[in-house]
Formats: sequence, C-alpha cells, structure tokens
Amino acid sequence: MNAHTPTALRELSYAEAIREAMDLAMAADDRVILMGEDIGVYGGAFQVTGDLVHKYGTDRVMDTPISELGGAGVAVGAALTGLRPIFEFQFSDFAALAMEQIVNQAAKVRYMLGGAVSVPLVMRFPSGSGTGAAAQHSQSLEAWLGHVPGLKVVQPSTPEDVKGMLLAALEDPDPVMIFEHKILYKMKGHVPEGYYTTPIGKAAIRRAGKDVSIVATSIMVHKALAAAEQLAGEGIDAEVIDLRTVRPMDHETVLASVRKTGRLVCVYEGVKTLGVGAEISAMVAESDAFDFLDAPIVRLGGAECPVPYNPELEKAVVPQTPDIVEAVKNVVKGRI
Amino acid sequence: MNAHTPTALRELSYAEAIREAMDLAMAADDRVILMGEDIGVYGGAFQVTGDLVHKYGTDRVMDTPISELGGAGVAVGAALTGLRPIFEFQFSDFAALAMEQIVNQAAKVRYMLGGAVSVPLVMRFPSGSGTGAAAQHSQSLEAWLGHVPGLKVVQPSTPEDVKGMLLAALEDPDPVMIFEHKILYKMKGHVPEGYYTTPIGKAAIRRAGKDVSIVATSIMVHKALAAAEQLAGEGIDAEVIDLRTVRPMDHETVLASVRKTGRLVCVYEGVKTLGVGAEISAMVAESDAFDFLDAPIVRLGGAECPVPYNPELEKAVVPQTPDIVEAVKNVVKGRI
Amino acid sequence: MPDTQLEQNIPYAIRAYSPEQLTDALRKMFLIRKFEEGAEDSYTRGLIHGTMHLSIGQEASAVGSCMSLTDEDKITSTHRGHGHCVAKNADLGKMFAEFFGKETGYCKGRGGSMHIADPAKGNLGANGIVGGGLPIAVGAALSAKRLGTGAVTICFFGDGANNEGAFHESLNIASVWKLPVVFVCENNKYGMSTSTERSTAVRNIADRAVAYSMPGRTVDGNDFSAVTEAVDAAVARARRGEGPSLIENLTYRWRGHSKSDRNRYRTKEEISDWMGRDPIVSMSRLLVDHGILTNDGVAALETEAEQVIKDAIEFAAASPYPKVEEVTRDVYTVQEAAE
Amino acid sequence: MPDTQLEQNIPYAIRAYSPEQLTDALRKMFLIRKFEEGAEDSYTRGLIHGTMHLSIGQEASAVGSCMSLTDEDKITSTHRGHGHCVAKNADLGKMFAEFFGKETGYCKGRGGSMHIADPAKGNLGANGIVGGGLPIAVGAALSAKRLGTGAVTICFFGDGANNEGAFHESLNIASVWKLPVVFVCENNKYGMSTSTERSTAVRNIADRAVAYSMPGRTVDGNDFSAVTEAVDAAVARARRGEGPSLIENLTYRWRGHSKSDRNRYRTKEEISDWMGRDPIVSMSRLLVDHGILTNDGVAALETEAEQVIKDAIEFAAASPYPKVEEVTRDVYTVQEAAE
Ligand SMILES: Cc1ncc(C[n+]2csc(CCOP(=O)(O)OP(=O)(O)O)c2C)c(N)n1
Ligand SMILES: Cc1ncc(C[n+]2csc(CCOP(=O)(O)OP(=O)(O)O)c2C)c(N)n1
Ligand SMILES: [Mg+2]
Ligand SMILES: [Mg+2]
Repeated sequence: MNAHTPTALRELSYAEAIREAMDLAMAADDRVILMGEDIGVYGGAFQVTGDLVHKYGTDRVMDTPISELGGAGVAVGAALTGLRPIFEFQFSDFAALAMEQIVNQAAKVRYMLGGAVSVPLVMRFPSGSGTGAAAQHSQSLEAWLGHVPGLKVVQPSTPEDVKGMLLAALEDPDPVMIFEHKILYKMKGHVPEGYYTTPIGKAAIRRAGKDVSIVATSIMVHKALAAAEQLAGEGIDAEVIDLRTVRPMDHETVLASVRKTGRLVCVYEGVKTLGVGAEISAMVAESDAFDFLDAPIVRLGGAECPVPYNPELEKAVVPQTPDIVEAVKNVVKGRI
Repeated sequence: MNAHTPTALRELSYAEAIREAMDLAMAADDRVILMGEDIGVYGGAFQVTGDLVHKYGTDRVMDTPISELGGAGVAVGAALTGLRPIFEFQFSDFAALAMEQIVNQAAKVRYMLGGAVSVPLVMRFPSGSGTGAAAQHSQSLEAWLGHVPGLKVVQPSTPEDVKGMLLAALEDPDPVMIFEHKILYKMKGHVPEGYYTTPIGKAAIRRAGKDVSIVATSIMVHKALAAAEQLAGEGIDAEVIDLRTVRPMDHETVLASVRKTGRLVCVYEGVKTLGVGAEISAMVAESDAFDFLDAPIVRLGGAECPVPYNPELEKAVVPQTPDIVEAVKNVVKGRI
Repeated sequence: MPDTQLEQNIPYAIRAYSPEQLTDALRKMFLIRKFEEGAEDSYTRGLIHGTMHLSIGQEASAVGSCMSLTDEDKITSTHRGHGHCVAKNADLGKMFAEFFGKETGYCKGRGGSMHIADPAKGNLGANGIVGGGLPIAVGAALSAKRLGTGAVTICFFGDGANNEGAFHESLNIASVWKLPVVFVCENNKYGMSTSTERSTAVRNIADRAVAYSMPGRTVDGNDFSAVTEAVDAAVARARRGEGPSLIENLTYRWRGHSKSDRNRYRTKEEISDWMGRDPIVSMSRLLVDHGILTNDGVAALETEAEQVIKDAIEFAAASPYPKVEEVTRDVYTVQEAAE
Repeated sequence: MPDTQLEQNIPYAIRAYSPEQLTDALRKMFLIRKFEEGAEDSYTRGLIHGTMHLSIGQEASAVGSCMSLTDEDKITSTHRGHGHCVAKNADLGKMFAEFFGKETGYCKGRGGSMHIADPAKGNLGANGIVGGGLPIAVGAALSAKRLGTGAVTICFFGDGANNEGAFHESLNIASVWKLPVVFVCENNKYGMSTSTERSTAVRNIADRAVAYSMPGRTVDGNDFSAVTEAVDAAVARARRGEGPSLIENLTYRWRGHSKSDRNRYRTKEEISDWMGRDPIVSMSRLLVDHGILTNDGVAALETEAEQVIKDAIEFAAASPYPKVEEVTRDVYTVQEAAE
C-alpha cells in the first residue's frame, strides 16, 4: 500500500484504522459519540464500528432508526451543544436524504450566526463502486460536498491517513466529511500506534516523478501507483499525488508538481463531469502553472452513467489501471 | 435583453414567459400538471404560476403540503405512470430535501431498469442571490445536478429561452431540471407568440467577438454582455456565450470560440470551487482547443462562503460586471 | 368438515377466491420460496455477486396482498422484493437472468436484485433506498386518479422504512388527496439489526394510520387469509375512491438481512419459533382442510416450482452477458443525450 | 373577586407565577408586538431589505411557552422567530441591528431576520428551512441528556412544518431515546397560503403524538395561561426524564405570510375575527382581573415597550455596517481554512 513502509511495522486494515481512531477518541473524550444505522451489535454494514458498542455501550454507540435526515440533524444539534458526534451514513448514497441538514444547516450555521457557534461534527460516507450493489449504493458524491463552503471534505486513501484524518477531524471545530471507499476497508497498511493527526488540507506525494503529474483521489491513488510502476517500465517517470482533501484543496502541492512535470492527469471515481478532477484541472488552468503545461490536462473520471450491476460493466464505468497507463502515455507522447 | 431584438416585438417578463409555456402545454395536453408549494391561489412565491389555478383548477395546479421529498417523489411516480408533472421547488435550496428522489430515483430509474421506463419530469428551481434572503434561500446548486447522469440541467437566461426550453423539457422523455434565477423573473424581453421549442444542449453566442471568449450562465450572461460593451469601448472585442445547458454541455460551441479567441473567462454565480465553470474550464483544457490557449483560463464564480444577508456583502459574493471587465482585461493583457 | 361450517367460520380467502385462484396463490408461494433458495444457492456457488435480501418466511404477505390486483394495478416494492415480483406475475427466468447480470434479465443486467421491475405487469420496481418507493407509489395513485384508470397501487415497505420522513410525507399526501393507494408494511421485527422496539416509537405501526386519518390494521402476515382479507378491503376502498389505508403484516424473515448478516441481534430460539409458523405450511393446510388440494396436490405444486426454478436458472445461465461497449445505453431515452 | 375563588378556578398562570414574572411576561408580549410593528415600519421606509415574517397575534404562544425555561434551556425557532427571541430574553437593539444588516447585529449582518440566534441565552436560532430546527432540537436534547445538564429544549415549529419528514423523524427519535424536548407547534391555520385542511391529514396536529407514544395537547394558543399550563407540564415531564411531548398552540398571524402576501387565501372576516382575540388584550385583562396590574400599569408597559423599540432602532441605525473585505470571515472557526 505504501511503497516506503518497512515490513516490520504494524499493519491494520483501513476499517480497523478507523475503528482504532474512534476508540482512541472515545476513550479520551466522553463527548465523542457514534451515531448511525446498525453500528451497534451489527458492527456497521462494513464492520467499521465493530465491537465498539461492547466497550462504550449503547449510550455512546447509538443505532439510529432509519432516518437519515433526522439522524444527521440530531448530530448537528448535538455538535452545536457540546457533544462531538461521529455520524455514519450506511452508504454515502443515503446522504442524499440528509443534504438539507449537512448543507443548509451544518455548513452554514456558523456563518449565518456571525461566528457565534461552531459545529464540531464528523460524518463518514462509505462510497464508491466495486461491491455489485448497483446504482443506488455505489456513488462517489464528494464533489457535491466539496462545492459547499463551511464544510471540509476529505478522502483518505490509506489506513494511516484515515486514522490520522479522523483524529484531525475530531480536533477540528468545523464539520468534516470523510469519504471512505468501501473497497479500501479491507486493504491493509502500516498504521502508527497511538494518537496522531494527519493534517486536513494537505496533499501527499506518493511517488516522485518528473514526466507527468497524476493527481488521484481515494482508491484511484492505488490504481495510479500501479500505473506508475508499469509506466516506469516503459521509461515514463510519473509523479503520483494523493489529493487527500477536496475542500480546502491543497493547490500548492499540485501546482508545484505541474510546474515541474508540465503534464497533468486527474484520476477520480466520481462522475467525470463536475467531479473532483474538474476542479483540479480548472485550478491548474487558471494558475501560473498554466504556462508550464506542455499538453492538455486529462481527466479520467467515472462514466456518464449510473453504476451498473453486472461486474464487468461496473468495472467499465470507473477508471482502471490500464486506462491510466494509456492516458498518461497519450499525454506524454507529444513531449515538447 | 437581447441586442438583436427589434423593438416592435412582443415583450414578456421571464416569469410571464414561463407561465405562457405552462399554459400552452396544459391547454394542449391534459396530462401536464403543476405541483408545488403555494402555486395555486397564492400564484407561487415568485408569482410564476400566477392565475393558472383559475384556468385549470386545483386538480391540475396542485398545492402540495410542505413536503419536498414526498412531493418530488410523487412527481416521479406520476411521471412514471402517464402524467407530465412540472414540479416547482419554492426555492432551489429546498431541493436539498429532495435529492434522494431526484438523484437516486428520477435520474437512475430508467438505467437501473434497463431502459424499461422513462421519467418525463420537469422540475423548476428558483435560484440565486440578490433578494436579501440570505444563506438558505440564495444558493445556485446547478452543479450538483449537473454532476448526475440521467438528468438534463438547463439555465435559461432570457424570457425567450425559458419559454422554449420549458416546452422542450416537456417534450423530452427524460427528467429536465430548469434553474431559473430569481432576479431574472422580472426582466423583460422578446418572446415569440405560440408554440416553439429551444433545444436543450445548445449554447448560444450572444455577442460575437475575437479577443476573448466569455462563457456565462444564467444571470451572468447579462453581466457579461454589459462587461463586453464596456470592454468594446476599451478596444477589447469579447465573444459572449450563453451556456444555457449544464448537462449535456455544448462542448463544440465553446471550443470553437476558444479556438478563435485563444482566451477563456467563465462566469457563474454558484460557488467557484466545483461550480459549473470548473467543468467548462476542464473541458476546454483537455480538448484540442488547449493548443489555442494564449492565457490561463479564468473563472469568476461565487465566493467561498454562504450568501450573506447584508446587501453590500451579498453583492460582494457573486461576480459583478466590473469584476468581469477586470478579469477580461487581465486575461487579454498578455496578448501573445 | 368445511361444508358444514357457518359461512362466517370459513376463512375469508376460501370464500373470496376460487380453488384455481387459491391453488395459484400457493403455487406462487412455493415459487418464491424456491426462487430464494435457488438464489441463495447460486450465490454460494459464486454465480451471483453483490448482495441480496431474501424474503423466505414472508411469502404469505407478498402473495396475499396482491390477490385482488390486476396487471393494471401497480405495486412498488423494496430491496426485499423478489416475493412481490413473483406475486405480480414476473417471469422467473428473467429474474434469474437479472441476478446473473445477463442481457436477458429484467434490467438487462444493469439493475440486479435491488432493481427488478416489470412495468408491463404493474410492478414499478424494487428499490435500493429504504422508503424510496413510498412517494412513487403515491404518484402512481395520482396518475390513476387523474387519468381515471381505476387502478390501485400497493406500496410495500418494511418496518424500518416506517421511520423515514418519506413515510410521513407520503401517507399525508395520499390522505389529503384521497388517492387510491394501499400502504402495506411488512413488519418482520427488524430493520437490518434494529428491532422495532429500538427504532419505532409506537407499538403497532398500523397505529400510525391515525395520524393520517386513514384506516389502519395489523394482521398476522403469515396467515394468507388474514392478509388477503385486510388488503382486499383496503384495495376495494381505494377503488371506490375513498382513499388510502395502512395495513401491517406481521411476519419474519428466516434468513439474515443480507448475505453479510451474522444474526447477532436475535436469538436462535426466535428464529426457530418463527420457522414453526411457516406461511406455506399453513396455506397448504388451509387448502387441504377446505378440500381444495390434496396433500399430493400440494407436493406436486412444490415439485413443479422446483422445476420452474431449475429451468429459470438454466435460462439465465445460458443467456448472454451485456456488451461492455453498451454500458451507457439507456441513461437517456434518446441516446445522443448521453454523449 | 379573584381571592374568593377556589384555587382551581384561578387560572394556572396566576397560581404558578409571581406578579413580577407575569408582569415581565406581558412586557415581553408588548415588546414583541412593538418590535414587529417597528420592523414593519422600517421595512416600509426602506431601512430593511429582504423578507420578514411577522408574528403579530402569536405573542402568547412565544412568551407562554418559554415561561418555565432558564438560560440553560434551549429553544429552536423558525422563520417566524422574532417572538421566540424576545421570549428568550434577546437584546432588541441587536435584533434590529441584524435587520438593518449591521455589524452589531446578532449575526453581524450576515444572517438577517431568518437567522437571529442568541446561543448565550439558549436560543439556537431561527431557521430559514421549514422543519430545519426539529432534528437540531432533538440533538440539543441529546446533549443535555448525555452531559447531564438537566436542560430542556423547546422546539418551535409551524403547522406547515408538521408535514415535513423532519417532523416525523425527529419526534420518533426523541421518543425512542426519551429525550428532554418539548415540540411546540404554533398552528396559525396556514403554511403560507395552504390551510391545514388542505395540507394536513389530521384534525389536530397534536393528535399525531399518538404515532410517537408521547402526550399531545391542543390548547388555545392565544390564552397565555393555557399555553403556560400545557407547556410547563411538558417541560416538567421532560426534566423528570420522562421524554418528549407535543403541544399545539392554536393561534393566528394577523399579517400576511411575508411582505409579498396578498392574502388571497383567507377572508377579511377571518382576520378581523382573530384580531378580536388579541392575546395581549386577554393577557392584560387577566393581570388586571387578578389585581396584578392596573389599567394604567398595562398602559405603562406598552409605552415602555415603545421606548425600548425606539432606542433599539436608534442603536441599530447608528451602528456600523460590516466591512465588505470581511465577507468570508466566520465561514470556518479557524480562518485560514477559508482560503
Ligand atoms: C435510505 C436507506 N437507508 C438505509 C439503507 C440500508 N438498508 C437497506 S435495507 C435496511 C433495513 C430495512 O428494514 P425494513 O424496512 O424493515 O425492511 P426489511 O429489510 O426488514 O425487509 C437498511 C437499513 C438503505 N438501503 N436506504
Ligand atoms: C423546506 C422549506 N420549504 C418551504 C419553505 C418556504 N416557506 C417558508 S415559511 C413557509 C410556510 C411555513 O408554514 P408554517 O410552518 O405553518 O409556519 P408559519 O409561516 O405559519 O409560521 C414556507 C412554505 C421553506 N422556507 N423551507
Ligand atoms: Mg424489517
Ligand atoms: Mg402556519
């Protein structure tokens, strides 16, 4: 998962890393509570909360009724009045029911009240395709929330980051939305012991390179790294940047890379049109890095269609490693 | 409103043009019904439906309870089974309550069912700032729906277009989302009599020019035209393109313009980050028109904050004509 | 002996339906059971991916509720929707083909278990969103009323769905507008792992009907005749233009919520207790007791159902997969819009 | 003579509250009335832009409901929230300053009428979204319960809001989790132009309490004592840890829904009929009848209120506007995040 990880280091799955972060936070701070559907004895649809209910009880690991709008709003109200809720949507798709509370309330109330309050709320969104659950259970909706001032929106791609970013989110006085790719839950990687935070708003260079910048999000980081390995074999040295945060976006890390490589490929799973890559591309195209661009900025995003059920079709609607390899080759072809 | 309009032509306000379209459609087709909050005797919060209830009765101009999710879902179900509902959100912000039905149901059901059904649904979203109604009543959320395959999303900027596009939407077998800027409702302009349609998916060149392409949406088209007039006085010949449709976007008209001018400024009211201009910019930056670009692509979008109440602050968070003039000058400055 | 009993002692279903209709009902119940078992088996053998929600144990609710419907009448269904499909006369081959992700499936392999629909038969489809079908059903009822088709819509939903805002808004609108829709809550005691006691602030979900000034009835959802009696009355009421009703069928799902369920929230005793109240066994007994079928006749129906499922699976297995190049087909009705 | 009546014939409010408290209540009712009139006047004179929703006629509901609350207790309010602010001890100058879009306003000119809040006094804020405050109130009650503060939350909402899904989900969750919250529905017969008859499938909104197994009561919302009696009991119940209640205050707004309302949906007779039931007049009579105030004392309160409003408007008018350069301040708590 992380090319630089010595093998002796402790490995956890992404889901375990989230659980460990929640466990640490709950042990340290009584005000931290978990809310969501079937996060108690069931352990969560993706077994992320796991056994926490047995450790902290049903007063702090609260199964909500199937009421996404109400549940989210209760979390907003609780955050406004002294608690530090972590709210789990069972699938990010169901957040469509709660946009009112997330966007009209949580994101805006501090501003609307002239700074009189903060909303220290963390929400978790299991996202993405790959589970065969079809169109209503496979969306990547981070672009919606990334469009909303007042929110912070992150997409950690490794177990280490998801733990650190969840803990950073809990320290943050403002609402932080964590988009977790379902397929990552079982991926293992090095996770430091104990308490640490990973900053929100900072991208990470996962692989340094000089020929082309690949800026990827979430699970696409791993596909981009795989593509970069392949490309290295063909003499193309790709830099892979893990965006990590959609809002506020780390412009400087991306721009520095583009100034160096002169070429940019954005890779994301959300629908291509108006997806996260649109912002990355537009941000670069309006910056001083524009003058360093030697080729059009290429975006690889989700196809312009709902996610289908059939597994071959499902794979076809999101970028895969060969797609990245091919796109990068095309971009690099016309070296100036 | 339209520089080419001979003064003898009939003028209607934008709101009247919408009403005329609905009236024509209802007279011609019994299956067309209107649903929304206070669209009956009240005439709609912005007096768009006006007196239609007196002409067509409460069976076809239906005041819904204040139930946006339910109301939208009823419209989806009705569209699936033989009616042609036009659903009005009282303010586009309240659509946050109905994203589930719009995005998980209306947009996807045809695809999920392998093409077995269509959803001939029209929804109307009064959008934008300028009324002093603050953060929860002033948003421009077209980018959210523009991100969703299965929907068509339009932003007509003139009375003529809104009538023609609403009638085109009613002819369309798929769900069409119409974003109407509240401040446009009272603007007058030429509207042809009788039945006609304005194609969905085609941008319009509102002013031809050779130095820079300004692609604007909705009310920003008028600000861009005002800016272009000013710029003409300073020797800068701007082309102003009215995007009109967010999804499916008319790539060719925009690209042809950029190939000609080599410079692009995108102007839109929605929040800049991940707003419609991000897609316009990214689309150009990945096209062959990239090679024609002589300057970075500039975006003028809404500020990264909720819309404030104070009128001066409110003005400050969306692009104004002087901002466009200044941005264009900067872009044109470095002529190559 | 049935024929010596007073009319009122004869169960409603026996009085209301012909032997052929009742036999067909039991046939459908067997088909559902065998379909679910076949699906489970195919899943275990790796022929189906994704997830699925089995309704074994709930067959009386699905079939009983649809008894008085025609193909003109609509239903909206749920993620646990296979039974509703069969009750509404679905083709089992197309159902399996959909499961197998084939082009011959109901959704051409694009939808999977959670989206099977059959508009021609009035089945507007399962739904992956809990509560998603509720307002859609109300919309279908609005169409029926406005277009004067006389059709009724049955809206199936679970106990878990009754806590969604969509439930409240839908029942309220249906009542205010007096629409021909019957809300059938299949209360199987749990929404995933969460019991109604822990999720629902009312004893019987049908008691919530008061809040919408509509009739509400709670019935034994494993008793085919009881289900039929309650739902038929509500359908008739809707057809007479008197508005919606809320029926609660108390039932139980034998299997876990989905394939990943470890049943931590309920006891083995509870499960086996409910398995002792098998709706197919009681329906079979009902028909035998009233002389409509012999025990051999029942056994023949079961065997026949097994064969239908076997054929359906074969059809599905032999069917072609969709072409990957056609993945964006059917996003829009007129294709170029997808470009 | 009041002092010869039996205890039970003395209205609840007179028994429950001291003369000072009751006088203060009437003072607040006058303040609300004068505030609204002052706001209306300022709007007409072009000093306020945007929209506003006046609660003239509903003063007994706002003040009566909050009688037993302390500053530790919370309220959530609505778009028609000025009365709730005053009832919860807001500073009138800061309210007007907000209206005028000034930096000294409750929201520093960023929020306007629909977002006035006063967290220090327990007012979590008005809300531009109908029903938006409902789950937030439940969240505040959850905090109180978990943190053991003993605080109660009153959630104000309108009859129109009772048809939002948020109503259903919030009352259900509050009941299942037995939270200290009182839902106060201010039923003024209309949600904008739509009457409860045309929007709400139940006679009394409080009857919906049954669906959540909580007490429900409908009271004359223009009768200060009746409001106080019902809400105080619900607050006490919540404080005892016995869970939520639903109270429906029947009242009426004299003015249009907002400034653009042409009153096409109701008759002049209805309006004047309700104006005849002025809650301030009856409250004044109550206090005079029970010897708590003289007529002159009442008049003095009214004059005093006028002066407070005059001063508040002057404060607001003299206050500075926000700096346009600071428009993106307070999007985030730590400023650099806004960059
Ligand atoms: C809006 C929404 N929330 C949550 C889920 C996840 N989910 C799927 S089924 C289910 C339980 C539904 O319970 P119930 O309505 O009782 O139906 P049952 O599964 O018991 O048939 C849940 C929580 C979902 N699909 N949609
Ligand atoms: C979710 C939402 N829908 C619609 C509106 C527009 N709107 C504002 S107030 C109102 C009427 C509310 O009625 P009610 O709850 O009875 O309160 P009242 O105005 O009578 O005090 C409407 C429809 C809104 N602000 N929010
Ligand atoms: Mg259930
Ligand atoms: Mg009202």
